[in-house]
Amino acid sequence: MSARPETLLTRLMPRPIWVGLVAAALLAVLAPQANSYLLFVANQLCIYVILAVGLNLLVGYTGQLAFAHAALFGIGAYGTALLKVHFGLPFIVTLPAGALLATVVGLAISLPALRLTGLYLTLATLAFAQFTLWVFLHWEGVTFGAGGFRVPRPDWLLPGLSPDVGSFALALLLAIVMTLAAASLVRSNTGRAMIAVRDGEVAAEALGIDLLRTKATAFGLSAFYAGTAGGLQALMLGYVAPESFDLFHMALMKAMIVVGGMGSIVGSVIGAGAVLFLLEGLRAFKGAQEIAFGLLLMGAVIFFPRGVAGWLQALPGWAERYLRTAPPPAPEPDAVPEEAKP
Amino acid sequence: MPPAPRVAPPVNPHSAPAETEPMRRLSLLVSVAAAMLAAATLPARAQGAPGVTADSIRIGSFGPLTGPGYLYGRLVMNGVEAVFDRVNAQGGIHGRRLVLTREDDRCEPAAAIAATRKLIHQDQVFAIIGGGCSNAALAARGEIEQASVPTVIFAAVADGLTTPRAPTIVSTALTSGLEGVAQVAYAQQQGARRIAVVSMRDAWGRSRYTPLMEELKRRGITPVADEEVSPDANDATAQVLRLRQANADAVILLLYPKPGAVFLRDAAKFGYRPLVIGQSGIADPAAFEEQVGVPGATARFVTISQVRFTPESPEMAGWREAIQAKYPSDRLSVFNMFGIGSAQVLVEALRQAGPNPTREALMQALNGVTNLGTDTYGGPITCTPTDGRCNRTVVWIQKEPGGPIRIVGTTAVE
Amino acid sequence: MLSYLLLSGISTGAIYALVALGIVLVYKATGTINFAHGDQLMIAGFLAWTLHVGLGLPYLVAMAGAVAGGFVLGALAERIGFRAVLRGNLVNVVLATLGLAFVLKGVARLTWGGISDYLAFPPLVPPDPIIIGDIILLPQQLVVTAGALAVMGAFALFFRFTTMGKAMQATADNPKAARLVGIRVENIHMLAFAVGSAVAGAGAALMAPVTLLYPDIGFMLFIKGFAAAVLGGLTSLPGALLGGLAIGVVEALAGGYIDSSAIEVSAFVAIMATLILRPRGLLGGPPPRRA
Amino acid sequence: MTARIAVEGLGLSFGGVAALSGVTMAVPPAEIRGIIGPNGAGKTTLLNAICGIVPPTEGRVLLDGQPITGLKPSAIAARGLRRTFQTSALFGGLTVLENVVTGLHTGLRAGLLDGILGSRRLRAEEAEGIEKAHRVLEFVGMAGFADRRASALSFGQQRLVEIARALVSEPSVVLLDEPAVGLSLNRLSDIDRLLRRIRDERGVTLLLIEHVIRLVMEVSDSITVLAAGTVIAEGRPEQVRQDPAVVTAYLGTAVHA
Repeated sequence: MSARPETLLTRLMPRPIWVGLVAAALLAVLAPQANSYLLFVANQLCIYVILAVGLNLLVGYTGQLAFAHAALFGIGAYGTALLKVHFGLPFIVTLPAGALLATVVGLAISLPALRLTGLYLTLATLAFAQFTLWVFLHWEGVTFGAGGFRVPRPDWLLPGLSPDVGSFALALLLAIVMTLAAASLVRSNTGRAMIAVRDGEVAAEALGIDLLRTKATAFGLSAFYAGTAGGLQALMLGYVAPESFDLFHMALMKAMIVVGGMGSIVGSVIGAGAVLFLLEGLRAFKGAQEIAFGLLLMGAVIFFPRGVAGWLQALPGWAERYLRTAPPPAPEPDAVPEEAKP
Repeated sequence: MPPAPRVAPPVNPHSAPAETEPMRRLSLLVSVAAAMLAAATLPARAQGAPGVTADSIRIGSFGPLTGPGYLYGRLVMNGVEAVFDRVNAQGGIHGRRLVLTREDDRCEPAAAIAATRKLIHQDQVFAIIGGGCSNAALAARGEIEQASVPTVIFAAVADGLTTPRAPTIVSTALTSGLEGVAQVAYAQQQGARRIAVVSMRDAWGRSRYTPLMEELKRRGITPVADEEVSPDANDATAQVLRLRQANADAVILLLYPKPGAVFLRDAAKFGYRPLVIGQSGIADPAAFEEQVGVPGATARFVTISQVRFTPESPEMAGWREAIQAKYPSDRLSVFNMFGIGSAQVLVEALRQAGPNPTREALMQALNGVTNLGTDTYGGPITCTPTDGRCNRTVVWIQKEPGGPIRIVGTTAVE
Repeated sequence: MLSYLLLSGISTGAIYALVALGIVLVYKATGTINFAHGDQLMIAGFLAWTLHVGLGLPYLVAMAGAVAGGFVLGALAERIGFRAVLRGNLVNVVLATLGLAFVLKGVARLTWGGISDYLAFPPLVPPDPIIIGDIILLPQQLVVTAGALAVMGAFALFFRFTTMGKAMQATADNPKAARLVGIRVENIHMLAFAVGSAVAGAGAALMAPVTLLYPDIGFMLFIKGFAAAVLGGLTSLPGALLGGLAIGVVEALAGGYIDSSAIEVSAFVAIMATLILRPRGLLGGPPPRRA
Repeated sequence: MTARIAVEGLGLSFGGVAALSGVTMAVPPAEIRGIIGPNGAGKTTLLNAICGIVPPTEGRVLLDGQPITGLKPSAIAARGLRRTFQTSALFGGLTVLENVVTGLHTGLRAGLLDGILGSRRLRAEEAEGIEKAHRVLEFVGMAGFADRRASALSFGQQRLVEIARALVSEPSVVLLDEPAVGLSLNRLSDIDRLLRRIRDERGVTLLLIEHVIRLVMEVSDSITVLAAGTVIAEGRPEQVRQDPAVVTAYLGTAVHA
């Protein structure tokens, strides 16, 4: 893909960041005025965006086919809600604490994960996810077991802000900040290291990229995103139960990044929206959601292996580049063959 | 745990539509998103009660249509739909057709909240009949209370749905606490001295286990064994061995049919035959006998039915045909029968709410349902303003190996 | 007590092994894991039920139907679904199969889900327990164990002695080289998915009397089967058998000696521990040379 | 003169089978050392052992007199040793420029937080990296390809980018595993010239594995011959060419084939 010349169209075409911010601003203004169902969906969207962006960092950018994201989402939700319920701490404390707890667990699972590749990693993280669910169900003194538990939702400082609007505002803010942070990160040396690990572990290592550190960073970051999303979910629902963190949700999150585009931040955002739209749109579809969801997943992988982001790449200004190059110096008349085939 | 106090939302369901802004310079994507949101915020026709038009009444239903719990959602709703069809065929309620809007909650709290909000605020239903899974329905309870929508719970059994009393929620399902009381009473009545509990630790199992343990404690009984079997288990040897060692003479079984069948099969394998007391999750002893598959293994198995017939009973012929006609690949099941019973209660209340129904009138009618007979439930249905547990009749059923299903007794729990 | 537990562990393990064998077979030929394997098994099981219970055909006919149905289902899945992604990265393949798993579950729920909660399947053999001294066995469990052994034996012979088997092995080892020596890689892949799914069909007909049939049986069996396959090293048929039995026995022992609530989790803890100690499973080779 | 890179008694066995044994060699700074030997002689294994991808089971490797054996590959790379691979190992998801900038990884100080915030330090480093990458791309003759996706290049072009990526961090030693694969024979003089320029203009010590014997003979300052995991000869190209042991082990069968 060669650099395109700057045209009028290129300059007028809104960049992803502007489209995203305008959409977010519209959401911020319209959602609280809409009915409480749409507000809820908008809130869920923000949470899904955080989840999808975080998962894409690990799966799309670093190439680690882990299946523990739903469990980490749950750890964030449980951590946030339980600190609130057991110790009465305010959300301003428990939300970051829940996210950190998820991060620590994420880092912990990255250590054995370093030795595991491909499907072995998949199984190990799958086992971890099932183990986590088991703990949610059985550690009843702490987690209240299968029945779940209610979390009092905070009154927000600003007057007139209901818990619904307040948690939506916070989720939206965090979704914006965390998406921008991820978009910035993948363009940095850390992001390149992650991509290098995905595209060739051995070569990456030979260039001085520390595999353990890079993978641990990806696991930890991804877990932090999942944990934050979990805390927001608890805040939004006012209710935490194990059903929300099972393998169906893992599949849901995978579907978001596949539909949106692996290794694409814009794709993560769009994928989260698309999957939520599908779930809500087909809610009343007499039991065919599963089929539609499965077909979407298969179809996306088969027909659009690069997801929606694959199409967007073609829009001027939307190609996801990690480095914006300075205009290259005039090429020398070829010193060495440009084309040579054996 | 009591529900958290809530701050009333500033959102007015009849608020004006978002002002249409000039969108000339916004990109296509943004305008599409805005249009969607704006369209969605249009208020419903603000005439009369929500969901009621000149010729129809919209009733909402939430429950699992997909996922492992679909039995408690889709199949129950099919029963509801069958009743609605019959009512509509007979001219509807005061000339209005009943329309059922289904929303899937996949047995998940978050999805259930979204589903009820959608029903209430988006679909603008008049009343709700639904609730398949305990945790999902518990999560939805807050939304229903907040919006004061008359609601009949048709399958979820958690006590927390009706206790403490939510003003607009009644349940025609036999709540788990009632079944627990009945199970313990039955065991004692049969002279059991050493009672053991075998349960699943999922939300369904938990919603039964907790009140059961409380009831045992209240009666001063300590179970001699307390074992778990997972919903997908294919083996229960360890549990059976432990129960045998504890010499339990009665086992209260809080399991779905599959793990229940595995348990009884493995018990039979060791020739261990205590009195086994099931609950309404295993409501068809004939099917259960086949599922166990070992002759004689169910000889001392007795279970609770919420309904007084089996799907094969001659009394059910009409509904059997109705279900088969509407859903050709289905057979009438007890889950359909739950839906039939609860829909009949709702229909009666709607009738009593009069030709110009309001939610208040419907709620009053529901709370005033007294000794209402249905085609399926074990006993008459009675709701009161203080107690939303309208179905209190436990029907004990048993099937002698090779013989017919017998109703061995009914217990009306106070 | 120990003998009872071991025996029950082995008979549950045989179920897992039967699932694992199909997973390993597909892996050996395609290098991927079919997340829809359990759901293909479930569909084939319902098919067998329809033939045997619904239409009253003899058991063996139903079993043949399940095998044939599984074969067709696997072949179609490969041709329509997976072929396009098999050359791509692993993540996409896994997700395509996961998508199929949801489709099959949904279809089963709509087709058979309204009949009853759990469909019973009449056993092939008389249901009375066999008691030999201290040993108590349910005959159908013996049938499942024998079935697992037979399937494994058949595949061992298949891979060792038939051209097709060798071609499959070669394809998995090095698809490019296989193509160069004239092996039609696509056909091999299709065959592998078809045969893997047919094995699932046979397994379904064998185990249905023990496990009962319901739309969600597939994923549980798949997870255990996947675990068994990985524990066994993913490419080894005896490894799959051993892995399945190991998981079954671990579960039974955890249930007997720790607590019945530990059964479900013991398998997962065992998997995590095993993979930490032996990243390539019990019978898997040494870690791949990374250059 | 101390050796830039020295290998002492290096041995490596896989499950009891010795792939390398007692390999000893010392390469002075700014020398091109050719490593040849028949297939299976252990050439690539030797490179893997030196750069730490497969840790040797015996012996040690010294870089500027410092032992590096047992360090992680990334730590060894950080000390100024780079390698290229037999089959192209570019990161397919990145552009050519990005690939080359990735070669600078060890020298960068920007951390996670810099990345998230897009800090000034990060931007400064990146700008400098882009500059360096352009220069080195120009050096290998790939300046016009900076914005191409790496996976879209021909095989020969990929090898050149890989060399650029190895050079960009100004390493003292580069291990080249068959850099001429994919290049047609009549272009060999170009790669020959490039290797000499790497040595002369950048002062890099090169260890070169190459099947094209003509290239090795022409470009190498000295040659080490491996057979069955051991060194059977070492010396200047013309000495090695005439060494009877080499001729029987290798040259006699392959060079004129």
